[in-house]
Amino acid sequence: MIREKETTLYLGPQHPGITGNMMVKLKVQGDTVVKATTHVGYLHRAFEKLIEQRNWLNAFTLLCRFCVPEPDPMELTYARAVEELDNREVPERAQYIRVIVMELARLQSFMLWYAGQAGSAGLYTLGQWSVGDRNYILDLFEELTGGRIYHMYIWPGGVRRDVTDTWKDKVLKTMDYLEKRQDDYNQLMFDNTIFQKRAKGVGIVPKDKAIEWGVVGPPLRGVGIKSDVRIDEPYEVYDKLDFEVPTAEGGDIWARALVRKEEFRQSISIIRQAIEKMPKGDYYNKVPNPMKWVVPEGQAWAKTESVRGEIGFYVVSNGTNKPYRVHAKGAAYTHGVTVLEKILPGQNIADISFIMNSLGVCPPEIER
Amino acid sequence: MEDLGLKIFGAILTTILGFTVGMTYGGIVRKLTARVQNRYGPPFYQNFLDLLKLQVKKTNIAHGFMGHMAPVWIIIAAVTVLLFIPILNGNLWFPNMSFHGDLIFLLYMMVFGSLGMALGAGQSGNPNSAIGVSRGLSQMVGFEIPFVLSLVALMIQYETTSVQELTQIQHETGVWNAISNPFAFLAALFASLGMFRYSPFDIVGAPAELASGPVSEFGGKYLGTMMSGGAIFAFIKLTLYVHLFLGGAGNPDNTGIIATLLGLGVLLIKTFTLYMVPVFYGWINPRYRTEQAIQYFWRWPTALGIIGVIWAVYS
Amino acid sequence: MINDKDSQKIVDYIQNFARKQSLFVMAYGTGCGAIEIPATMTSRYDAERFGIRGAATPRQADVLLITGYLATKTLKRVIRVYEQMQEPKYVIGFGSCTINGGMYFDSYNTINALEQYIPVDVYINGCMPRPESVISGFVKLQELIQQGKADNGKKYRENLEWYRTNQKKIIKNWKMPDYNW
Amino acid sequence: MTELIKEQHLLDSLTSAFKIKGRVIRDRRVEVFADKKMVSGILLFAKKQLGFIHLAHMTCIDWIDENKFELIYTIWSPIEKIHLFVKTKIERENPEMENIDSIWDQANTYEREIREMFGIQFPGLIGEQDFALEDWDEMPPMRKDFDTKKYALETYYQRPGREDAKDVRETISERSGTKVPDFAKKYSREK
Amino acid sequence: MNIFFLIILIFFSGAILSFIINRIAPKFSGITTFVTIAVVSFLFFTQVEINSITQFSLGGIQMQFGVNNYTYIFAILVLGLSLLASLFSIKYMQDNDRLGYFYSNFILSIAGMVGIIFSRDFISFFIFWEIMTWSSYLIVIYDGARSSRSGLKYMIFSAIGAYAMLTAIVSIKGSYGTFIISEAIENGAFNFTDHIYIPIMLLVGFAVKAALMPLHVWAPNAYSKSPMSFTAIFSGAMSKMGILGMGLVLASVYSHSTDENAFNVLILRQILGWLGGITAVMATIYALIQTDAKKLLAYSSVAQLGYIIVGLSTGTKLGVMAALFLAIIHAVFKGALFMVAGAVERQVGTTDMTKISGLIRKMPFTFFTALVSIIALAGIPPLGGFVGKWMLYEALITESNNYFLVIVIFFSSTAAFMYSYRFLFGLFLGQEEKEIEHVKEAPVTMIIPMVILALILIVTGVYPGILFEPIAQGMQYLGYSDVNWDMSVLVNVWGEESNMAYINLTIGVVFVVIFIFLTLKNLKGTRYVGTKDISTSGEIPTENENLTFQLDFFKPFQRAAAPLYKRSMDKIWNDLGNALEAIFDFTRRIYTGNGQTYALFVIIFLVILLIFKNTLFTN
Repeated sequence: MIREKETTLYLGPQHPGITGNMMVKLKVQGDTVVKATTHVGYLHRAFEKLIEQRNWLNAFTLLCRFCVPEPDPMELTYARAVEELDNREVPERAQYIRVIVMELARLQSFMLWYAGQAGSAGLYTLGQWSVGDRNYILDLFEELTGGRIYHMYIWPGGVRRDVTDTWKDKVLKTMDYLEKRQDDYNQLMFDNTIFQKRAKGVGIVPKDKAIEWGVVGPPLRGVGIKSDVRIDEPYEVYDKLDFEVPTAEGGDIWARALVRKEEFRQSISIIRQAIEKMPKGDYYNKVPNPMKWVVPEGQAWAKTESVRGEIGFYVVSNGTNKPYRVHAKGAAYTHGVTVLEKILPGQNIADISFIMNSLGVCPPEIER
Repeated sequence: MEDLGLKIFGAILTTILGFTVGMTYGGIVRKLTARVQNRYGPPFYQNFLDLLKLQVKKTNIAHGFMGHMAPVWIIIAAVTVLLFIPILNGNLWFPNMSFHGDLIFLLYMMVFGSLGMALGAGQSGNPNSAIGVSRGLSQMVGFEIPFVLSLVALMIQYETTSVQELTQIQHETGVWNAISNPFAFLAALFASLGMFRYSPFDIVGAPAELASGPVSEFGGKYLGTMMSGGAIFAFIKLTLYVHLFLGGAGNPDNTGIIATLLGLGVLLIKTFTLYMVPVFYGWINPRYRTEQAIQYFWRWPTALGIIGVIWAVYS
Repeated sequence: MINDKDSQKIVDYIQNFARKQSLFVMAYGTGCGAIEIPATMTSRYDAERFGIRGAATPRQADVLLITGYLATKTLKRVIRVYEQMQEPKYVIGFGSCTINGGMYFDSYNTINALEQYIPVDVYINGCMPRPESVISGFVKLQELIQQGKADNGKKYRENLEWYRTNQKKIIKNWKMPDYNW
Repeated sequence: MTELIKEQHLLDSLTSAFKIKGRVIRDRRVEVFADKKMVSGILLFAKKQLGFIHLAHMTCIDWIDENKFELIYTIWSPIEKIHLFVKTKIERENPEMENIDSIWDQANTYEREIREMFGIQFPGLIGEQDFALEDWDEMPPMRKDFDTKKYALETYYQRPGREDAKDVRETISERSGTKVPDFAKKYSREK
Repeated sequence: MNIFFLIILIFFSGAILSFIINRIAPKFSGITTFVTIAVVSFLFFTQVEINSITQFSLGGIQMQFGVNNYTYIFAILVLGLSLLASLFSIKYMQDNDRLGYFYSNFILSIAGMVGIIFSRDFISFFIFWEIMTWSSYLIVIYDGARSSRSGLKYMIFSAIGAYAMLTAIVSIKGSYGTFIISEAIENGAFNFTDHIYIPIMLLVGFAVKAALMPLHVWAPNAYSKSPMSFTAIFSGAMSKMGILGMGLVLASVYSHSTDENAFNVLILRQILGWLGGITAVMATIYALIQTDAKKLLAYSSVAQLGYIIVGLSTGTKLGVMAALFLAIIHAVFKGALFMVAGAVERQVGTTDMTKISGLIRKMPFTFFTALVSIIALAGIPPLGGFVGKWMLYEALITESNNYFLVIVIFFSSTAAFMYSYRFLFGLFLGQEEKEIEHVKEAPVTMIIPMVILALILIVTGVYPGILFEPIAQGMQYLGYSDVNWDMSVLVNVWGEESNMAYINLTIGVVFVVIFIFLTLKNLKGTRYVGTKDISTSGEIPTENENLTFQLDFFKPFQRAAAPLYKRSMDKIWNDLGNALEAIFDFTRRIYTGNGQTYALFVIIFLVILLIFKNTLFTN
């Protein structure tokens, strides 16, 4: 037995700085990381196995729990994969509602990101503000779906419940409020010299390696590559809405933060447009008896853009009332393992939690 | 010695005062922080409850002798320094011993607690503690430079190294040192940001990477005792600043009960106002990395301190 | 004169009052329930009103909040963390998954009843429990503490054998330091 | 279908370079079926020559009736904006597959997961032995013949009322002594 | 027989005896040394009269032996430390070879120091100085090839110092016609007006021993490479010989120069002060990046000597008193610390702080010594180190108006907390790993000297007056009148005081109260656990993982202070040395790295100078 020279630091699973229940084992020399290995599995619940035991619709209760900070893209992606297998059309109104729900989910996830990003740098005030304000979005969800966090709202063929005009008004009001609040957040975070000092040049994802490492979503846009499922492969009614996909140069925490800051604005704008353009009509395409619903044999791959990046579902049906195989790939799957292990060596240990928050590492998405 | 009893009484009174005020300030700051964060916040006496709870924990874990001693060292440093600074200028009720110890002594004595704490943290064997200590000591070298510069400026300006004397001089002339040597005051103020370990200088126990830093392995009565020491230290630093720069408190010519209470009121107002500076700064700033913090202290605050010394020489 | 029994009562009352009014919650998000903890701690619900605040390491914590399902891998860490906490220590099971496995009742990797492995003071049901229910769970725990009924650290120590048997049934590779306090 | 020129062109270039079958599923979706040994060649070709630089995902399906594992590599070209599925089937006994983490670093994670969940070996794979499971000595759990419910019932303590994993309504009515209403029976999970 | 000759004779015969005994029974070689030094100490403290002078002539040169109040301070220091170090050395050196070589040189170096203290003329001063240098050099290269390079460095710098000193001595003879020190001073050799180079040359000679920048380069290596029992003396006492000389010269310069505030005196004062300050800072920041405990202490010694020189350079009453007090206290705590390093080295096998940790439970007494000494070193109240630091600061602030030097010193002193902690943490705290399970506490004969030194530190903290008494008398000899001192009250010129009695009383009372409170409170519920029982985020570390933070301990500070680390004095000297090596290749034939050749060379040079002294320096 030869004792290692470098100190071993366990960042997680029980650690206030880790983004969820996972562990990054660090070998540090001084306060510089020499080697980092991600250990996951603390949240492994065997979702994919369990979904094989449920029928097509029961799967939704499990699906939304794939990733806690932002459950709705999971539902949507699965629903779209099943719709593709079953050749099921979605009414246009439902598509608009889905877009609104998606963007609301994105917004509330951004507010958690504000809290995490600022909190990991020691700016707790912003975290308290944004997580507190996040409740307003959760209220909207609650009114629409009945659930604060888990909604099980989007089903194959549409959504579960129609939106009302009062709800729409509330959404618009909330958007106005959030727009105002975001100025406050930005003032506290982006205008702060110390935050800039901490964020600039730290946690750099190299541009030439980014796609190969599997970087997606805001971190990829942060290195200056314009890549977004919403424009690459438009789904629902995103191609009918007018929005920008922001990019920034540098690939550091600062660039990623800038991208997210602008995306927050874009989400609000998308929601406003969607509410404005939403047509009247059905919100749901009735499925047969959910218990006996048989989906034709086949394989389908669907992906959507979540706040951390693209989420893909590979759904296989063998023509029975249960899915034969469902495989989910979230953005954190690569961000949390490969990318993190690649970019952490050489960083200061003070920046690790900062970097993880900036990459959007979400452990339940990795191990499922 | 006929005044021995009075001295002991005064010492106990001073300790109780420092402890109570320090704890209450901590509670008020928690409350205010909550209000800034749009929250209702805990009651102002929450810190006392926390302390009491820690003290009545049924099991306590120590990692050996130095771990056991660490809170002792902190309390020694806190109480000793407290007894050697004037609480109220020349008041009989607080017969401090500041005649028997001067600024250099206080400077060094304040380190005593940190070193004891560091040793206790070191013995626990937790790498987080050691890294926290490494950061703490490094940062200390940062903020001590402007602080000492400002003290040197005061000492040579008034040709005294005693806190008592400095207070007395301000009392007699009626001009606060903050006005007579503003540069030294500013340098000391910047240094105080580091001393209180609020953001942006709270990297020592940054939860995002070190759990709770040096105190990671302390709980129960040990953590409670450390908290008391920390509270007294907060009061000490504030009182020291007030007496050095903000004219002090208390009237040596009148030591009646009403005058004493009045002096205490002045002291509390001044210390609390001063306390709000690092607290305000902490609310709106994320934390510096260690080397950034050190470099911060070595730039403007040190420059101000040097100007302060030059000002003191030529004034 | 107050006799010993009465004074003991007063002392107990004061001690329990301090204990209940100052609950340091272990910052360990074991499952998806961790998402509601920030909401509970922030402006709308503000658990700090009740003296509830986070603690970074087990030495300083009073309450171990098991936020949801426990994978076997996590269970091992939870036991370790629980054993490192100092008495009196309390456990709150949060969410249906800790009570009966919730929707993961047939998963090969999650436990179904938390109190088989560590003693639980209060369960909060729901999936996911709202911040209000979390706070009401804490209030329930505070009541128990005030009555002196929450002393599961002692229970754990006394029934260590039983808990160990249960734990070792699940954690196959048992390489844990001894529990000695 | 005239719009699928891009996809058809891609399929042609692949089938001409390798002797493989494939088809265009719909727009942006092309799949090819390859032999186990050709997969890494195809992937490398697609990455270097055709611009498929992003490994979107990689998964495995257990076709227990055929006694085969199907491995699916999904790659994405940011320029063409097409998904290419490279599918291969391998034997279920002593499964072994080529390791592609030299082509994509991130494939390491997927392969570790598949190794653990399906028991497929990837020679030369570096990384931690465990991915998500710890001290797992049963059959790889994602295989179809692994019964998770049976395992859970055997291993974990089941709270009374939940041990049979019955519909909640039935259990409640059993306990309270009332009959299960017909409408409730209709929706019971147990068939 | 004259007591001075007797002492010198005992020393030389002891050296020979220990060399011979080693051939017969190596075990007794160390004991012989200890007995020799014990006998000398006994004789010295009972028989020697202060201010008695013995005159004799050798080869027509008038020589004087004697002890005055000033050198008496150093005599206490040298003999006391040597006695403890030789006791320590018995067990420490037990298992080594060539003990005869070591011990005879050990005694000779002490003989050299005692001789320097006795000498009242420049010739015997220089001869004993060289005896001290050679014998210490021979001990530095005791380890053979491993230390030959540091030995070479030491030798070269000593040679520079020796030549500078010799030039000054010969010039004094040439200009003032005497070798007797007191006569030379009275004749105005140090009045800093006509022959400025004489005191400067002497100061250079002394500065080499006192490791003043830029002549300090030899010190860290020589200190850390020689056996620790000798380094205790080497750093504790031998460097003080340089301080002795510097103190003498500076006091004479300040008191004998026509105008004390003459420009060149001021310049000398400033240059020396700043050199001392820079020495302190640079050595400190280099100390805190060391990973070897011995090297850390070696750099720390250089830094502490920097403080002493700053104190001497002020030339004020409080300053010189601080310097002399620090000199004694430094000898005590640095002696103790090097002994601690030695004890650890003997028991564990290494002093590399990246390899060992958690010795506190294994070596409690050693830890106690280390703790007390470190507190003294860091200058934290209430130990002796604080008294010295206090006087130094007060002297700089109140008397010498050298305000920015205060900051430099304070910076160094604050940074000293860092390496102090690094030393304690590196050796004694942190994880108790399996590798150190076999370690036991050092033998009693090693513990006793360490603990005695630690107790001295505690006592001098409470009653610094014990040391003030000899120091005040010594300062009167140097020409400072009305040196006030009090048993336990420190007073500066502005009248402010630090009352050690009050301070210690408060600290003691609070300590007792809190310690009892904390220990007794909930005694039943208090558990002591091992260092393996820590919160590692719920994970259980594997066997081979290292949980002690050892590498690059102060990396953030290093990064913040990067400009200071950029240009190392060592590097400059190395470059210079390499260039010289290339040019003067023939010197390498003379400087073979062999001590004897060097000795022969110096003697030849000395003889040549003495022969031609009349023709060279008649004016």
